[in-house]
Amino acid sequence: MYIIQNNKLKQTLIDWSAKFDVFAPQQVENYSQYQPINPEKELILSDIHNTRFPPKAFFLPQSEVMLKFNAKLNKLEDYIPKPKPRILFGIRPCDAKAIILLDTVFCTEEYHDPYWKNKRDATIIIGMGCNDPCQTCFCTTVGGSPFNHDGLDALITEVDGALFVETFNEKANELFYSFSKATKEQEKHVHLIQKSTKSGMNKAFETKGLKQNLDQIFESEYWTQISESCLGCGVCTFLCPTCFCFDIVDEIYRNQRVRNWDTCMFRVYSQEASGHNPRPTRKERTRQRLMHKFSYWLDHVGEIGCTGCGRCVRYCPVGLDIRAMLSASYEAESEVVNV
Amino acid sequence: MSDKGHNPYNPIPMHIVRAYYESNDRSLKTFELVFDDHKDCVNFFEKYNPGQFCQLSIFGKGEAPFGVASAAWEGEFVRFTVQKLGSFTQYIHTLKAGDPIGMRGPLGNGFPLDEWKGKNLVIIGGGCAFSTLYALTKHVHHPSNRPNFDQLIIIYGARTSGLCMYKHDIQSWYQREDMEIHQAIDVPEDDWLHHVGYVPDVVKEVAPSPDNAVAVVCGPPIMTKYTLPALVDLGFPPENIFTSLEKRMKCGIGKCGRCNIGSKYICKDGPVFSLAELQALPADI
Amino acid sequence: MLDLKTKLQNEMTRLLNENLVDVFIAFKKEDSPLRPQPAFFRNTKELAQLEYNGLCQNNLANYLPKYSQETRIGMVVRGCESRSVNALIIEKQHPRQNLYLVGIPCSGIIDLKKIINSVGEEVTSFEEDEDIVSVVHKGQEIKFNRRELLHDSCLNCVYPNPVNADVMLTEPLPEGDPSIVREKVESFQELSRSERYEWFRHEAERCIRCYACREACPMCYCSECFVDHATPRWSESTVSPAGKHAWHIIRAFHQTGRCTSCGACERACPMDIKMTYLTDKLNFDMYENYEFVPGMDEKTQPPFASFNMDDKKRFVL
Amino acid sequence: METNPKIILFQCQWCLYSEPDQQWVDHELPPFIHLVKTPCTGRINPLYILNAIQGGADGIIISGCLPEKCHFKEGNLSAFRQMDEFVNFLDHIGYEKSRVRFIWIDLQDRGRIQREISDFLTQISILGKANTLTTRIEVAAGGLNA
Repeated sequence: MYIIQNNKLKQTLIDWSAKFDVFAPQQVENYSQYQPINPEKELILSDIHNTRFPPKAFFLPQSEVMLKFNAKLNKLEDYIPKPKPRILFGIRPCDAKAIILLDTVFCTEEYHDPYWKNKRDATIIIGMGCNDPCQTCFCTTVGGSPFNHDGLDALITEVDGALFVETFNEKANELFYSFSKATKEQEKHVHLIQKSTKSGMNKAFETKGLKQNLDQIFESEYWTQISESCLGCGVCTFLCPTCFCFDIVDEIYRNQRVRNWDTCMFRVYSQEASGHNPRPTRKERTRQRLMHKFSYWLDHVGEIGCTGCGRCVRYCPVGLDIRAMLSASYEAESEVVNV
Repeated sequence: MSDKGHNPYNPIPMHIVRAYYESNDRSLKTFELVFDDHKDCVNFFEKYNPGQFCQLSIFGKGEAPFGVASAAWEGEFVRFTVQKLGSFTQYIHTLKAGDPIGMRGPLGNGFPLDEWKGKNLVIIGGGCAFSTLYALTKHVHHPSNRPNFDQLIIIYGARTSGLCMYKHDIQSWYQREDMEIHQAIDVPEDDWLHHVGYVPDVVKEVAPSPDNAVAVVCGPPIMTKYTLPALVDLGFPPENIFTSLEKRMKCGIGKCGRCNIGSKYICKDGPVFSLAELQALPADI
Repeated sequence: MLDLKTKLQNEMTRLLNENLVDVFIAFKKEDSPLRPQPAFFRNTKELAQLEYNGLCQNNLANYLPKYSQETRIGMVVRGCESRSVNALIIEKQHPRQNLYLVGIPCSGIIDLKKIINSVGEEVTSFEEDEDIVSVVHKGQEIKFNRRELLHDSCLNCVYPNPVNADVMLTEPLPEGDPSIVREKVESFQELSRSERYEWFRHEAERCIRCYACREACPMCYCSECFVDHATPRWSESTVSPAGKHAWHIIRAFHQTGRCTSCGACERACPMDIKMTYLTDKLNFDMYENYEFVPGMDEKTQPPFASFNMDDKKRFVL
Repeated sequence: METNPKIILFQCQWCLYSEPDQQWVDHELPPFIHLVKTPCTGRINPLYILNAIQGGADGIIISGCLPEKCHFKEGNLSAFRQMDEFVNFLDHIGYEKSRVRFIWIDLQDRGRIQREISDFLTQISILGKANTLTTRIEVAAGGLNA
């Protein structure tokens, strides 16, 4: 474990930017967002509301060029940019865990998504633990913690104005080797704080048996009830760190094939050319969103596809709360599934 | 399937060698595609299995999935039959022999032919969904594959006689002694010699025996919906009834997340499912 | 406000008991007092969850087109909502006789983001009266001047009173000053061309194309939006500048003569994009050129749905 | 301006010019002017104008029938209302209003369309290439993948 004094941090990041593209949360309008490190801007490391835009965008940009073709629309240029090595600094453990989850989607045994993989390989992720979890966060409920290591190369814990860095691999060690090491007592103290913060968080809903329950109530009236006030916008899914659905479109003005984020909450998401839509109303779409996160993810990789960052709760225009929806699912009456 | 260094979103460069209308109202057109690079061709046929589909790709227009309608032994080409429906298919209908086109595939699981060895095949198709079943039939017809299967019964329905696909070939099937073919149209026509009626009714009429048999059903959702129970009534166990599904797709390799039914992706885990598998999945189609 | 809530509850109890409405659209409490949620009451048992305060930020008229025309809907309406309802009636989205509107003169909607930005999420209680809002944050009571917390569009509000309510729960409030919004539009127009473009570009740049503005807007009820069109593709779905500009321009322009300046689009936006400066301009022009204010009654067609031979007089060339 | 500006001319199909004018518009337009015929000016959706702008047009002319002479009685009037408001709106966010011109032309206005176009070209050449409202060809600084 290394120690960095809070006032030295920014200079360290600026030093790193000689070799890396360094991104850290900085103020944009009223919120914090990952930006290339700017000596004139202040770092925002303790935004309890997290950055508004999820850091998945560093690996799966909202719009990403996949292929380029020439003006005659036939020959294609291979287009897989290799990004410069970069450091994502100050990412929250929930968002980092989301990236690990997304790895299981994009790097499967059969296919490696080269766009995701290249960016992933070029990035060092340094996390920032949450000393003061927000009321809308629920990472501990879905198996995470405010000081989770998953997906991180190093984790920083702030204690009394000093930053304690735990490194988990050689890549991260190389970055921090010049800093002084923390004493055994300090380490103990840091771990104690981590533990007490974690235990201070309440369980937002029961996850045991959640999947079985959701599978059972697939045809239930419950989905109509919870989706009645849903507007059908894409806020929850676009800001979600684990939502990965995308659309592929050709932009003929620029001769590019682009992939854009898409969301199951949109009407046209699953509409077929014949006009048939398997998910015609908000009921089916809301169901797809929740079932995907809390049932299908478990089938695919054995983990819940939600990391409890709470963005969907904070920014839902109608105040729909995924925690309340899931708690209510236990009271829903299951109906016979007919195939 | 594909090697990890390769970009799975990169279409294989192809050319159209033959393009012809399949139906009298010109809504169905068949394209035969050849590979620009022989290596791609070898790669493709190493993996290809009837029942799989490919993403056809036209730069500037997009991509759309189509079932492959040719068997590997037919030659070094890939056949697709395309119904004119949306923006992509409207454009592809304007293409002619010699035009370049991209293709990604083969994608999906295809028919589990190994499991079916030694069994009777009952192939039931409706409309333009018959294309992959045509590929299956062609595959079975090859002298080296034919001994692997016992009886072969085909039931193929279309709305009108003009919409029946692969007419020439199907006509010749009546002469073959190793198979049975039943064609049907929805409404009576003057010089139609075969069945008239909807596919589920024709299935009940033909009543194929469920003994040591598998049934493969491909067709529009409404046909599938009624044919599957009809087969169950005839005594086919759900494990021996297979169907091929479709949904809106983009990536074709289980990443873009839109073609799922429950936790299964049609593009990756399908498109061929047995009725037993489908019964375990939620009704989300 | 307790008084108002009780009155509302009584009215709703009556309507539901006498079976005058099939569904009553109002708000309900959520776990966090900051986020009351639109709710659909079908029986009096559910009324315990009823909530009404300044934090009820959605325009409930948004839900009208989602029900069949035969559904008898009861609804809480504030000034802007009632005008949206009128605009929807003009566009035949719901017949007036199947609506029962319970009017509440509105003293402005509190912008949730303003509270969160100053104190944070951990608010355990929320109280308000005419001038003061007090919240309890981590056990500590914090008081705000209510006006300071109002949403920007409510600061310009001209018509706080419902225009078509079947029953009003409180006395009407004085009308707002129409010159505030006029001055805002005019002062924007006084900026140089490049400054105006820079402003627009800066706002549109943050857009993530989640279409929350569209879905939150009562007037955006098209079953197929122009951005969803596949043939022809009218705008890019890519988050390129052209795509974002096209979305913001056309979305706003489709509101010409229909927008009631409720500000629901801005409140829904997850990226805090300002949008009402666009629709304010359109409303300003509609008033200047045609003396039309959207949604003031349920008959007058908006200017784009009608025409006048006199128009040619304005056309010089 | 170094290169010719790109002009889109929307013409209502009922808006008849005098014979030589129509001949000129149909067959002899300079290549940088693109003719788009519409069933009525009322059919012109603001999206058409925006698409023209985002497609790189420097100027847009919309030509319709005289007020009382619309084939559909009122199409040109409602078109005028919409287009007038739309360009005002674009002007509000910084686009030069004078890049869009709406004209009403009649059979009797011999030579008018040619005069209008040459006048409009002068106007556009003073304004220069359009630089507000990004076209579809441009992407954000650093590209989409930044």
